[in-house]
Amino acid sequence: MNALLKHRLTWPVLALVLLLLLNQLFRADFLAVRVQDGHLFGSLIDILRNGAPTILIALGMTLVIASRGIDLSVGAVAAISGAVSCTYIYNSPDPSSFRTAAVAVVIAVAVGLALGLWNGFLVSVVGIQPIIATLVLMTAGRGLAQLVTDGQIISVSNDSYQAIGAGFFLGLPISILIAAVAFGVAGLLTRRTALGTLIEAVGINPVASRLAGLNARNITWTVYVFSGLCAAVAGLMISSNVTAADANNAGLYIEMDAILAVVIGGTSLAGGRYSLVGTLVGALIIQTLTTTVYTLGIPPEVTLVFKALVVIIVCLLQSSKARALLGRRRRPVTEQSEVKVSI
Amino acid sequence: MNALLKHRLTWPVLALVLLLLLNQLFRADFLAVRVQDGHLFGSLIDILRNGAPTILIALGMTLVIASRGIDLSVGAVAAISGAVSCTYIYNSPDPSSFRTAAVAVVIAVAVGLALGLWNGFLVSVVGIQPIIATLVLMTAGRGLAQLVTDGQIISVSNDSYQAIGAGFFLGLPISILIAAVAFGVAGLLTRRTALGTLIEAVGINPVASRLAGLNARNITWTVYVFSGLCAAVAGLMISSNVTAADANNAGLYIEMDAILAVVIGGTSLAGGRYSLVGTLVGALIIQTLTTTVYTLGIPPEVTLVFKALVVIIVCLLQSSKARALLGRRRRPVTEQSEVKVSI
Amino acid sequence: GGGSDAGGGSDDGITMGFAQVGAESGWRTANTKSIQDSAKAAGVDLKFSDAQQKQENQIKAIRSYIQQQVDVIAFSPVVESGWDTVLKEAKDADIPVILTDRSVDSADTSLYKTFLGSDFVEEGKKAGDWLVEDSASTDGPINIVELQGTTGAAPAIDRKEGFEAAIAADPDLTIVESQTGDFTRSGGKQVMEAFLKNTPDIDVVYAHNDDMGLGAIEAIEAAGKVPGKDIKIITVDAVKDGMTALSEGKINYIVECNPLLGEQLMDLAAKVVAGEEVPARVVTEESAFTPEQAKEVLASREY
Amino acid sequence: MNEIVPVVAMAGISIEFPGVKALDGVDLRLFQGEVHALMGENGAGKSTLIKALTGVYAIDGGTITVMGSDHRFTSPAEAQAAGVSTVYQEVNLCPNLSVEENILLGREPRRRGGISWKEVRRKAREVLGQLQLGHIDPGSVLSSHSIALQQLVAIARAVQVDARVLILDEPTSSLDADEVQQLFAVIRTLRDRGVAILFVSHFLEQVYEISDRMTVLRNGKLVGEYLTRDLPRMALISKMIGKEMDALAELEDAEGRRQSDRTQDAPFMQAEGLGRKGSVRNVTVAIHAGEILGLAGLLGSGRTETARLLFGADRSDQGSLRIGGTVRTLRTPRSAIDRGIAFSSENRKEEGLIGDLSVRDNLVLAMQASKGWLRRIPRATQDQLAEKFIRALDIRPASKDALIRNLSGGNQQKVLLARWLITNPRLLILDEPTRGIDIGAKTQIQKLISTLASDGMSIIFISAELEEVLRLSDRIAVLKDREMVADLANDGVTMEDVMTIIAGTNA
Ligand SMILES: Nc1ncnc2c1ncn2[C@@H]1O[C@H](COP(=O)(O)OP(=O)(O)OP(=O)(O)O)[C@@H](O)[C@H]1O
Ligand SMILES: Nc1ncnc2c1ncn2[C@@H]1O[C@H](COP(=O)(O)OP(=O)(O)OP(=O)(O)O)[C@@H](O)[C@H]1O
Ligand SMILES: [Mg+2]
Ligand SMILES: [Mg+2]
Repeated sequence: MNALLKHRLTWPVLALVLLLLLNQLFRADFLAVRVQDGHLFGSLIDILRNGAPTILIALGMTLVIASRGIDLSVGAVAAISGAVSCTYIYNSPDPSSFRTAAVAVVIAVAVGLALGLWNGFLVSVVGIQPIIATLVLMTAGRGLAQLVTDGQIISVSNDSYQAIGAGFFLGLPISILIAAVAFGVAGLLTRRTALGTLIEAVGINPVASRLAGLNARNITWTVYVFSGLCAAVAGLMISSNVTAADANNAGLYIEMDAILAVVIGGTSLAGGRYSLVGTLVGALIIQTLTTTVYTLGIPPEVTLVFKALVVIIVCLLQSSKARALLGRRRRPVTEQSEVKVSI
Repeated sequence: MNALLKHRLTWPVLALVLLLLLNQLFRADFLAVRVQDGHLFGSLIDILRNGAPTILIALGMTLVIASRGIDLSVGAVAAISGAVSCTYIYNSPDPSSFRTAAVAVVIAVAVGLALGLWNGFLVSVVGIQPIIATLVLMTAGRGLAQLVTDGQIISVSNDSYQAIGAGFFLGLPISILIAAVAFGVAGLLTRRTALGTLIEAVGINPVASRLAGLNARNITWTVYVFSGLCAAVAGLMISSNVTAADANNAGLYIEMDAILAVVIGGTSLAGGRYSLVGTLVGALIIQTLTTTVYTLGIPPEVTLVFKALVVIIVCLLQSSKARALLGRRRRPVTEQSEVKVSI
Repeated sequence: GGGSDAGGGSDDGITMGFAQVGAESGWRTANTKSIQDSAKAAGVDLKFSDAQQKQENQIKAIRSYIQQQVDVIAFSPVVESGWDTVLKEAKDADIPVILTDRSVDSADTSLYKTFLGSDFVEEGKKAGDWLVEDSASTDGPINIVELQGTTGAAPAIDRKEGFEAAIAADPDLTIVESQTGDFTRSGGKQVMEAFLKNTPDIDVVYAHNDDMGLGAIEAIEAAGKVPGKDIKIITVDAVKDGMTALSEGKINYIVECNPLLGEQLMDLAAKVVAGEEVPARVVTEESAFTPEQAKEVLASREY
Repeated sequence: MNEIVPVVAMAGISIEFPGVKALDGVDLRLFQGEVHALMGENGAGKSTLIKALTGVYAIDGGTITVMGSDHRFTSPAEAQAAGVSTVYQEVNLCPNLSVEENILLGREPRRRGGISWKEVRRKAREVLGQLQLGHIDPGSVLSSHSIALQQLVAIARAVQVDARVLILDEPTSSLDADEVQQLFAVIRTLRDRGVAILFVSHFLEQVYEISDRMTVLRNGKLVGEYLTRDLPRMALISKMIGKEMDALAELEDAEGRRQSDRTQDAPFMQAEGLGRKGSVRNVTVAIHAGEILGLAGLLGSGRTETARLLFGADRSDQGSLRIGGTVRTLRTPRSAIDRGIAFSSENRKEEGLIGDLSVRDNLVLAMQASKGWLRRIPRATQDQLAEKFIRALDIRPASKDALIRNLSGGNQQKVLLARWLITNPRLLILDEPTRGIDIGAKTQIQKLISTLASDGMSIIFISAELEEVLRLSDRIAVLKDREMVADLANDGVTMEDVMTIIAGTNA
């Protein structure tokens, strides 16, 4: 029991469950999932499908944060990726073929990787502070996306493309399947290889890692590239879900959601230890929160306040837990600082 | 010369000068300042007046960042402060009297302090990570502001109130005078007393500071309260400048501008050493940048990209400087880490 | 489709799900209020939600309406495109959809019953036409500066287009500068300040909404010029503050963009639910105001 | 052993930092199968020379030859790849990672692409075993261990690879006798395997015990290279400090301090069964004014944790604490400081230094903190204090404005000591105050402590060097397994006595 209380995931999971029950309370069939024209249908499915982009981006964000960085540009990257792919499809000779969609996806992913490289370059080689380095792309990115779509909203109709964000496979939303795969891959990559440990090492003590002979630079670089990749795929989901690219609004504020997800998941922004599963739970909490607002019919004026309250409660639970733990561990000062030290 | 190159302020100042010259190049009378109905008039004055809120907020942000924190809520706080004061004036019996304006200001400032206390509480007492703690108010704050104005744009006509943001004293914009005073006070407070050093100490090594008997908690708390105060006053300027409170748009994205200003000014987001003057220069660069866009008539679509480019160039200059220094100083490990360690 | 009427659709009155864009401006708030009031008046059970400018949220809201099996769904799309999927879902659940204020660019118009709202291009055109007519008497070039709305936003694009089309009629009229003021007062003021320094002889300001116009007025006054005289000002929206300025002669012409489409909406809703035919496009009754007209209507202005 | 070609030969190495010429034409030769001691005062340039070799710092002049070929490492990674394995002076590990992860960081054993955590665990166990550290759990988080243990882990990491050159910068600074012996055992086996070992320490007896050859530095200059057996201690000392000085004699008269018994007058601080869950238990001591209480115990026995309890750095949850007769609970260091208690931590890097602040700021920090931020200590006073203590403790470089992180380990330690001396507390708790400090300075500091005590300051003295404790203290509290087992007046207590107590209690 005590061990359970101590576990970093207990509180987030609890919060998620409570949120779902709350919804169930207001709408008896909330948790119900029925099959409708061949695929699963219901609020839970919606939560998963709409949550997929956030989950994906939060995944990339987790590694970035573990390395003591942060990536504010994810929203913009998502927008660009959507813009690029849709514009390509829009202008291609046969805008509805599978091939076109495939090429569009490849291009978008490539762009995402490139942008990730750029971020990583600024941070690890040039040595600009992550929040600034990525802030640059965060602002410029929207501009770029607008240039691509030249200020218009590009809508496409291509079933294969639409499938990415709105399609189903074996009854499950394809988007969530993609996210799941990404998670699996990331999990393996970081745990089966040493990457995870190395990232943590760099995040905790860059000096030590360098003295230990690690190539901090490449590790840092890698995480930003990965984050860019995740953002690009998320961008595909978002645009394909609405079969259109909106340079201004696609993935707006998603970076904040992702960061929140990571933190709610119990990863410290000071870098170091991280938990992918935690992030997953965090992202789901945030998505469920949005849905809750609509199920409960919370008046628009107080929506933001409501959301903020929930977030703060989760954080409080966690940190009070942290404080409780202080009692048991050895070097409280450090502990405490860990909570404080960090932006 | 060499010493000059090494000085942390050289590059920012240079960048500022270049920007101004660029404008001058496009508009011969850009730097000209003439007297018009009793006060100074010209682009430079505009830059100062429109820059005042950013300067003020960046000032508060500098101390927060020096203590290893960050305050994302400043924009929301500014909006709330404006909303509160304007709503008060709007509903007061004689909405145009000096007394009303004075009371409104007092209320707004009080609110700002309260919100600062709240942030400080979350960070220093509860121990929530600053970026999250303030993110909460950042989102909820807009909601609160909307509740105050109930979604309307509250316009007021009160000369004394309007003076704050749009008025002139001895030919100079009152807003910039306020900002100047704030800077003076902050400078004195931090340098003539030990506050500055203590903030830096907490920012550099919280654990050691605590063991040395510093009351890290109170110090952290103080900086957030101060930041809240600055944001509130900035909010007054913004709303009074347009004699209206706009819950949605007042101070939107100003937190990012402020953070940029601080960093451009040469303060590390990792906390520790800070430079108020640097921040001032940084804020002016950012404001001038906006003006430049108008003077050069850069089309809105590419504005963001243009701004981002300039910012990145400034950062590059600074960090390449840092790298150049490495050559002389040869403390790669720590240096590098210093650049990297920081979110 | 929705078999049992479990959700909200009660037999006595209509249940309407309305997904609002947000509460980003006074105009929008008035729009919301009008819809809520007329719903009450018409005895419509209104389920209201606010998407905070995010299409994703709006789609969620609509989906939840579909699940609650309301009788009719109305919404002002945050953006033009990307609605096919959700609209299709609504159609499958045979719930009629009414678009208000902003349109969607979906190819398949059968996805919604009708679009009730202003025609932004038309608004821009009205503004342009007035200027052409007003400056017919004076000859010699006329310098116009334009305060655009948020870059990429539909109203901004259309009002620009309509205006430019209209002033093409008179070669003397040229837009010398055009920047975005993000639909906000401080935006309008700051941009106008810069314009005043860049171009000494500005004759006309065309602002995509009242707020930016009001900001511009302050900038003009600060520059020691008289708004409405030295520099003519044309805006779109006609919110109360704007109308006041207009009545004071600080603004010369305001094209109305009427948010009070509540009543029209409820009529249409009643019709569609009853299965009657409705025109695919219903333009909100909108006029435009000169200072004189402003003085008359000002008192009776609701927003 | 064959001396034909040195494994590493550094010649005419020069490194200059802004202001200081850290190294000036220094030579160093390492031969395989030999333990080479690098000797010098604090700030002599030992660590810098090591960092120059391992590619942390680029050198301004000179040549480095590795295995015969002219070679210059541009990064620690390269040095490692070339078989040069190093333990730097400051423990540089990742506190949040587990012990095993730290030991094998960057060279995790792989199997079929992925790494095998079983293998990681096995290797970690193996090397910990070599250092007689079988008892610590390789999976435990590093930060849960004391600084001394962390240092041993760092050593384990270094010896885990079969390197051709092993560099140990003050590895023994916070180890006590047993650990030192275990370390030496390992060093000997490696040496016999033909590894070239560079060893830095300020403990002469250790140097004489383990080293075959030594290089002496003074103020960044080379004094000379000698065979250990040809160089008597006194000669070595005078070569290091550059003047004839009878350090041992000084040690003698430090020892000759009166055995005062102050137990009759009321104690300044009195702990009754003080303890903390998961940490130390049943600490019962009384400290009188002008008394020096030594804490004796083996590594991990709980000395540091006891100190932290008495200072309020950790909160006690058992027993009671009386200060000046009245019962107090110390919630924060601050509340302890307000009652005239000071604590200089053993972990100078994480719990002492404010790296980016100047020596001056670091010196006055504690005093400033207790004055409060409003009452800033005037610059003039700050400078006086700084100059005074820079002189008193012979801190080098003698500049108030140098950033403390640029000082050498020993000099940093001196500054931190001064930080507390300035506040002139009633009870001064010193945890490993002489860690990494050279003999000259050490005798100074020991004298200083005695004088302070005679002037009526109470002192709790913790040191891994038991002799030091015995020599200085009036009374000695013995800890074992994080529990206090004895409290004896120091009338000629010998190391054997203490050891028997420690051994005895587990019967
Ligand atoms: N990064 C640096 N910047 C400036 N000066 C430095 C730097 N590193 C070392 N120094 C100076 O170089 C000199 C030698 O330092 P070093 O650490 O090598 O001494 P050391 O022999 O290791 O002393 P100790 O025995 O105390 O560890 C010192 O005067 C120190 O102040
Ligand atoms: N939470 C914990 N988990 C595991 N071990 C712990 C914990 N807290 C304390 N310890 C152990 O308790 C021991 C006592 O620590 P302390 O630093 O007080 O020992 P010490 O007597 O000072 O020895 P040293 O010479 O290493 O300083 C440490 O070795 C540490 O490993
Ligand atoms: Mg050293
Ligand atoms: Mg200890």
